[in-house]
Amino acid sequence: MSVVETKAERAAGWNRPPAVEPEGEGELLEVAMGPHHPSTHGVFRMDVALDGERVVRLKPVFGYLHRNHEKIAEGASYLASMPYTDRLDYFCSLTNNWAYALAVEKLAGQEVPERAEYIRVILAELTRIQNHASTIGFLLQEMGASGTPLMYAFREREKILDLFESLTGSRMMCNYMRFGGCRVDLSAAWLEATKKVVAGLPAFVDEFEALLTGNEILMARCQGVGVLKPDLAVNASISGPMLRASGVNYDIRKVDHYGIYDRFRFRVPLGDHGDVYDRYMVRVLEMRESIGILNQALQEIPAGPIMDAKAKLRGFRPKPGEAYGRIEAPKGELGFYLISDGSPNPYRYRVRPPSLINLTVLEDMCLGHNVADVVLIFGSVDIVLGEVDR
Amino acid sequence: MLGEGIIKGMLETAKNFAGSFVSEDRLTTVEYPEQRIPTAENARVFPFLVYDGSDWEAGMRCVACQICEKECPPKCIYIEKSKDKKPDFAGKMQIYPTRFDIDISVCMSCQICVEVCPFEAIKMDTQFELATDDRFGGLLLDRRELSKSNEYYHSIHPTEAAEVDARLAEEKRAAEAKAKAAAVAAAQKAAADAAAKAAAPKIETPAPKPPDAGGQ
Amino acid sequence: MASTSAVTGADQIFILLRDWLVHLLPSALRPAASVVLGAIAIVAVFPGLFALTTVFERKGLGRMQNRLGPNRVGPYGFFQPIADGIKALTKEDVVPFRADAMVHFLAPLVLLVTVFMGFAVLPVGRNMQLVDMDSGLLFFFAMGAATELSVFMAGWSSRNKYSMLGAMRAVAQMISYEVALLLSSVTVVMIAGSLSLTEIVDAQNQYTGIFPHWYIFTPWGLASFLMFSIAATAETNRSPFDLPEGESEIVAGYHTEYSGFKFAIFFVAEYLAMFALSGMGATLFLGGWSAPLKFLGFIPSWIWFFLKVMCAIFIFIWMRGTLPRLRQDQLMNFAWKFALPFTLLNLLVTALWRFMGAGWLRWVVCAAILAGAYVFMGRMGMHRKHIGPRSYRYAE
Amino acid sequence: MQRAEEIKAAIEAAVPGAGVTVVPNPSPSAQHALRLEPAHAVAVATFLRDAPGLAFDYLSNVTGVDWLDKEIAEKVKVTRQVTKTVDGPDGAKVDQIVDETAEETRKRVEPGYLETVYHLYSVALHHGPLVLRMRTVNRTDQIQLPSFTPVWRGAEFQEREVFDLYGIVFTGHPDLRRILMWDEFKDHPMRKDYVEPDDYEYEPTAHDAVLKRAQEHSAAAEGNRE
Repeated sequence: MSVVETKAERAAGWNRPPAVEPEGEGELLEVAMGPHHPSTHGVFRMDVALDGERVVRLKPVFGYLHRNHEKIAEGASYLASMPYTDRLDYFCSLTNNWAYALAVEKLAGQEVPERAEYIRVILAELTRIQNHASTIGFLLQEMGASGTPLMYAFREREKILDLFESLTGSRMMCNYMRFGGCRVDLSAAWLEATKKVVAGLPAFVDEFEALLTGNEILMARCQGVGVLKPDLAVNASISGPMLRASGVNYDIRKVDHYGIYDRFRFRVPLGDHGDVYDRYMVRVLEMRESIGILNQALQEIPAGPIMDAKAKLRGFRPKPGEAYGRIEAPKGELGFYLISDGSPNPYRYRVRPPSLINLTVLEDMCLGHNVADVVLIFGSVDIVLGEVDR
Repeated sequence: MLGEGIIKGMLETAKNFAGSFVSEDRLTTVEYPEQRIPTAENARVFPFLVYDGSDWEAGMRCVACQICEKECPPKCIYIEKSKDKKPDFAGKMQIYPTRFDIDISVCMSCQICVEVCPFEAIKMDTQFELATDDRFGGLLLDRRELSKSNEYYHSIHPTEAAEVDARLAEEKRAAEAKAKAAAVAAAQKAAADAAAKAAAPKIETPAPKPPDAGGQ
Repeated sequence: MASTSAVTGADQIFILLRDWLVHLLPSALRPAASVVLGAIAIVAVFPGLFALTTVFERKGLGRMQNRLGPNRVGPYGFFQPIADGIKALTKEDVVPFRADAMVHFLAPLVLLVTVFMGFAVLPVGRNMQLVDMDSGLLFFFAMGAATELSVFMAGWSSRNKYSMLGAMRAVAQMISYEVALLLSSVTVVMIAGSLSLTEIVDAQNQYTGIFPHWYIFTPWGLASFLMFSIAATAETNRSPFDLPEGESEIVAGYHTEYSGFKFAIFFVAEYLAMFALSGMGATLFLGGWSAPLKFLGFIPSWIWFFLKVMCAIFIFIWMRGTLPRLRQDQLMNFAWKFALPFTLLNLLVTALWRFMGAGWLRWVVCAAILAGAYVFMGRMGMHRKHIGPRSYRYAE
Repeated sequence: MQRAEEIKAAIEAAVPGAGVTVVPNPSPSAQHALRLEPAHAVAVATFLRDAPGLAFDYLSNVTGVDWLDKEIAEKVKVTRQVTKTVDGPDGAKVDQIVDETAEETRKRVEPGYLETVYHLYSVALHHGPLVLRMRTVNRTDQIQLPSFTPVWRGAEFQEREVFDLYGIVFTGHPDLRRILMWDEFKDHPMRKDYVEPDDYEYEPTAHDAVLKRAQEHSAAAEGNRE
């Protein structure tokens, strides 16, 4: 399918959200949804103008959690930024680690041993599963399902976090990957435990689907809500499951061939409508594909070193230059852009946060919908404020 | 038919409701103060300083090199170097910290200090029940509070501690061998210098205390 | 009927107790005292049931979510409501700046009073009814409709946008579902031929063999019961119709700006309304206080009533644990485009049932009409909105 | 480098006078950049997005970089003509002009500038990244750059962020407001010469820079009290 805009759309300039006119007379009700609101995933605000309950204007307001991560990183060594990346998207610290390590490896030209690549894939896919499960749980929470799907998601997530803890030492702030490999090797016992957890995951996804997928209320709430057209999605740099739910076949694991994803057989699920239901289903189907990747990786993982022999822990100074490394994080394209001036600290350190950029089209998706749909659409974007505000 | 999916979902929750009475998998709650999950061996909470032997001050491995202070991402470590020196585990005279503070309200448990420490002196604890009502003083740990014995280290991270001990023993052996070689060389030089004497006197290096003299 | 007299003692224990107490007073005061005692019983029993229900709800919901629920206060956490009550009492009572303080204060009281009024006509056991009105059903629904006033008072007086939105939603929803609620009850009136709840129960308190003549065991009764349950869920703002207080959208709806004991009153009133409507559902369709099987008649009637109410409450909790919330327009669509036509059709079917005479034919005809209509209207509704299961494609 | 050169040629063929230069990247990543002239940048960007063989329809990353005024000390070989007295062929002293080469250390100040960096990918053709850069004239007043938001919607928030943190003003941006800092905030915190305000909070292990700040803060607080 074509992802290029039509001539008429191009002539109209750029993709601004269409104006929605209030239907009746009288004043609009302006509501500040957030920063203290139960479903803004932390401290986030949407300035919403309502005509009745219909949204005619919506402006996202960011920055409540801003701590200038990039500036902190410019004053710290390359290694010292690694634990800070955990705190960007605190649901997926391992993929954040990977993205940062990848960017630094590109910058310094380091090679990653095969075993370390396998460990990274295993951890990244486990991260993806737990992130998608919790995202769906939160989405349903916002739909008012009183936390039941969220609790089921957290039940499985606990098992995965236990694995993370026994390997990396921390459940969420893993700080595990290093430039040129991984910090500690995994044991045979860990591998066995992981196989056991992974073997239980398909049943969990089945349970989730039995609970949710066919539910008429869920379908009624999600289908046709928050539609994102593929050309706007591409133009607005949307990434991750949200982009694929709009039907754009773009998975960085397939496109960039980073790590060793070429070795695994997996498919990229695509949605045709680009609405909340597609975003939900794409995540469910991605969990199933991730389980497939995990099964392959856990079978095939070779023995060997886990760190590049040339990698240095102390006194790491990459040559001057710059690099942009990106991975398919669970929330979308997570990129790190680094400029080195030859000193131990990066001259410029930039995070390309998928959560923030995926919110670009929030207003487009919400206009004309209800307040109830706004929280739903917002939940389907899947953001973490630690990453949005950095 | 309308309602089919709803009934399917209701059956799923009913399954979990009933399952919670019979199955462990469907009742995952741990009642924390009474029940505890064993901490993972790799678990990390806040750093502590390892000392050898029984005297925390004499056995402290830290040589106040301040690498951890520099590398610490949130800069929660504060070290003051000593003016004098004390012997380390291998008997070498080293500087030691007169002040070693970690503000665990700032510490983010990242383990970077452990990784960069060349002396195996700082390790991660698994103790997490550190709540206190003193916001500043209670969360600022000084070197006395931070010092934990090597046996304690063995008890919380047995595999890692064994590796560390082996490494230190190796280092110590190397240091001793080096010292011996140096002594032998010095003796030979002395012998050569003396020239008259036929045999060099055998010099024994005093054996310093082993690092893991825990059994005592 | 030989054994009944032996059981009557247990069955009528409260009535006998009341009569004994009343006879201690001079005869001029007796009618009033009798009513007061009954009212005291209602005011004591149902809030007690509320306390019990909150624990059961939280524990049941917890079990559905693979966790234990409250278990710290008292044995198995059963003193939790006491702790909650003390907490609510000791909390600061915040009234928003520039709120209409008077209305803000009155709203929870009005709500509580109107909700309690409904219990006056509810037969909780054999002869156990505070007032046996000829038009008890009408009175009950009139009182139910009055709750909308207090909800709007709460939302309006708070001067909060979320409260306002919640109140608007609540009023729209309650008025819409009142129609379905009433129309589905009318079928019972058509068959029983009376608005008196006592007579409705008596009509159902008969047995063929051991099986009772409950209205739920007829096609029209089942359909009415379904519609009644859905409308009752919507009336009491319970999940999946809890939009007026949809916490993820409008924070807490009309009681956003209530704290402390005023909030607790809203909470109590919500549960009391739930009991009242469950009790009404039981009375109309499940034979009220009558035993489900004939030989179980020795168990006191009020136990049956409360068991039926608690079963309904369990279903409320179960739905809350499973279902996501509907959207405002979908809720309205459901009320006016599905529930209303269906209940109207059900009225016709009930009339048909009434005039077809006994026999298997009326069973088949009525069941076929209702089932067909249900499937057809469900399909149409889903189809018109393009809602349905989807298939997904994959890229390699 | 090859790819960057090709794209440069394509741009110059399509947008006359585009003034694209290739900025080589010495790191192993070899992600070479194209530096655009702000005057033609939007035309070039539109071309890059729409050209069938390029189709860079996905703007992945927008960021700013602050380059301070640089004092460059470089050794230069300087050739001067000096007059030397040499022995003439006839024994007489002759003044002769000869070229003499000497090494000299020269200092020059390279004016600083703000730079934006764009990383482009193609979703349609699955290639990338293409790195684009633009520079402002200086760091103080001429800090306008054209906005790419009309070309790629994905630049909207990221350009706002660059505006917020670096102070680059994007002309043509439809909604250029601060995004992460609050509206009343004055400075641009990602600039290299940004000075943190005196908002020290008590920290028991204060040392180094924090300690200095703590002392300054307490001194200032003392001063205020008096």
